[in-house]
Amino acid sequence: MWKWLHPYANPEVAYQFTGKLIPWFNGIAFILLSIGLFLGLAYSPADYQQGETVRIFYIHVPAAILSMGLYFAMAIAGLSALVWQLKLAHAAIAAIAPVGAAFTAIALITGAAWGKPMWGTWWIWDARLTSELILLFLYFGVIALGNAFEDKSQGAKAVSVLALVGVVNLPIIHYSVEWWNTLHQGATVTKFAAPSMAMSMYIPFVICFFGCAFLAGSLICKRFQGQVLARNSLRPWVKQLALAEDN
Amino acid sequence: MNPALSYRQAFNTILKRDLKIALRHRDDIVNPLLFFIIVITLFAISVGAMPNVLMTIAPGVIWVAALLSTLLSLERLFKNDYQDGSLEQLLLSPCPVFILVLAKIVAHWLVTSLPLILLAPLLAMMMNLHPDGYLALFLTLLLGTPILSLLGAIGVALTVALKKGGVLLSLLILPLYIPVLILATAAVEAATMNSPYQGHLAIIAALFFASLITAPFAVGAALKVSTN
Amino acid sequence: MAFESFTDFITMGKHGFYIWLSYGSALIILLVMGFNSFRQPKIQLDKIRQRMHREQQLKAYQQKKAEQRSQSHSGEAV
Amino acid sequence: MLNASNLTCIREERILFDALDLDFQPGDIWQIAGANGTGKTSLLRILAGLMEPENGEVCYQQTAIQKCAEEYHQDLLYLGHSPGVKSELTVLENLKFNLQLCSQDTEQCEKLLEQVDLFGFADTLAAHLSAGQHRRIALARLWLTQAKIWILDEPFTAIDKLGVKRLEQRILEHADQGGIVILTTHQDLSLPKSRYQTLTLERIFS
Repeated sequence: MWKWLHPYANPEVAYQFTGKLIPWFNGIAFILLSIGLFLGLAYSPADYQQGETVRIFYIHVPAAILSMGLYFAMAIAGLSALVWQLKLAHAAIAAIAPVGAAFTAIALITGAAWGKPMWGTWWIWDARLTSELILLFLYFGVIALGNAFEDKSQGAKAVSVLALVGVVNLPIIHYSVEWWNTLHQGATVTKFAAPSMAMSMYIPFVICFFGCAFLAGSLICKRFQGQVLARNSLRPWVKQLALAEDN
Repeated sequence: MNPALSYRQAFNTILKRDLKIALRHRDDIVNPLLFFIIVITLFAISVGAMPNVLMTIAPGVIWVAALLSTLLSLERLFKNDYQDGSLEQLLLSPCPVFILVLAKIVAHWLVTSLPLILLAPLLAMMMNLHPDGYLALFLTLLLGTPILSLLGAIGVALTVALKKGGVLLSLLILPLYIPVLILATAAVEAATMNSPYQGHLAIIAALFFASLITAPFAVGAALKVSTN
Repeated sequence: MAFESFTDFITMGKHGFYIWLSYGSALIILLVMGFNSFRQPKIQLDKIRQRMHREQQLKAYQQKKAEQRSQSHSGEAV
Repeated sequence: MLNASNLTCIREERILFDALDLDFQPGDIWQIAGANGTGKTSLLRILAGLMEPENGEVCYQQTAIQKCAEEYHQDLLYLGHSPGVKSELTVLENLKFNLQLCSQDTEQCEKLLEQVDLFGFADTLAAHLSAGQHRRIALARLWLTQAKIWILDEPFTAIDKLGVKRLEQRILEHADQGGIVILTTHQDLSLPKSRYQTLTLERIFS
């Protein structure tokens, strides 16, 4: 009855596959993060200009990059959902959105915490922080639209369209905010320039980044499993799983 | 004859039911809050991010945003009950209508305005509000938002039977909100210049008690009229 | 090691508060996210189990009523 | 117990009924018949106090219902077109709430569900149920209420044969215990002719 083109498009296979991935992702993320944070916090030198606050850099920038990257990943899932009618892609969007929003929130809070010692106020309407905030709104939009529909199948198409519309608007928002920020150059004391990358700073950053990426991967896989179950709750393999879980 | 339901029990039953329904519709709580944040971000971006400019307009912007997001979520107060018929059951219950209406308004206030008040300091920070203004903002919101809910309930009760009640609702209620808005923003501004603002608070408190006593009766009458 | 003593590590040249605030908040968010995500499959399975249980209960009730009706018919027929 | 004197009701410039005098004694069952739009629902809403008549007055124990609203509502059970069931709550929660609102005890709620064959639906959300099932949740109150006066607006719509028979049984039982039942229905009642009066509303052409 179901003629699946792609082997992983079968929900059960996808469920088992992501199940196997999770322990690996967890392990790698744990190792990378512990090394990266240890190096970043304890070993790497303080920045001549910003002093110790530069250490926030090792969590702020990975989170910011991930928040942008996850939104693009969500948009790709949206595209594949609409173009190839991949049911699993709907589950992927619903899985990625909250994790993306979490990393955007981390980027915002760490950005604000970094801004306080440098400019004396918690929140500064700097170009990057403002576009990060707008990205957070986009994520909340996708999550809210997903929850608004009672039955998941109807909501899924709407969410993938919103994800696509969002990703098209991301560069537009980014550059308009950038332009807006130069317009009010007086507002920010120093340009939010990323510190020049001494090698001793670059390695911990890269390790931290991949650590965060694998952590995000593991969270997404777990939520993906939940979504696959929710969308195939009538399937026999899901019922067996529910019964197996029972005893 | 069974014991007549004491007014307190009726009040609690309605309050519990409404809170349970509101919590089951979690996005009804979150959406007005997101609206509140986005409106303030729009103001900040459009006005340009000069700290001193933001500081002067901060009280006004926060209060207008709070007012609009309360207005946004007022619709929910009687609309669903009218559509599924439980509003009639409410009007026909042995317990006087104004107590049930008060319970619904309190439930609405707890669900929409309380989170808003807790979020306001975070946004005051984004708007670069003067540190002295935080307490005044908190107090004016704490006393002001119940007035918004009470007066708004009258407007909703009047327009509940109309199909396109939304715009008409804001047309009816916004004029009623102007005194609260003026007093509240004046209080916060007075606080930022650390001159005494207790006078403003006292008047807002007086407005609050006046509307607390008169609004439920007005809403009861309005509901009887609109379900006629 | 960039720091002489552990206390130095904590205070981080008077910016310690901001650094630990940002790492602390990141940790909290990730913990909440992790806990919620790891419970997602379990929540869905519980929901499915509850639905199956309710369906069985309903089927049993339907059969019970069907038997009652067939007995009452056979009773009348006799 | 409940009487209405020279009721007139005008809706959208149309006279629905004029100078209507009604007197309901304990034990009466009244069927309000008439084509669609002849004012049956309006009459029921006026009797329940939801609607003001053009002129005329409804009295409960010789006092106008506006004056003795609390006592009257204590003794009244009104079922309108929309069942008054919240779709966010489960069946049980809806039932409990309805009963608490009219100050009745809520212990035997589960047993009641079997009466209206909603057994097993106790903790399903009302949102997942059909309109007929919503109606049965509202009708479940008939088995538990102590209110003497029942005003039912087309109680039999979307109810299956067995349900209708059981409902008519309950109505008869209630009337025998000295209650008053005023209902509108399109199907003809299978109650014995002697037990109920019929008031037919015709279309009045001014």
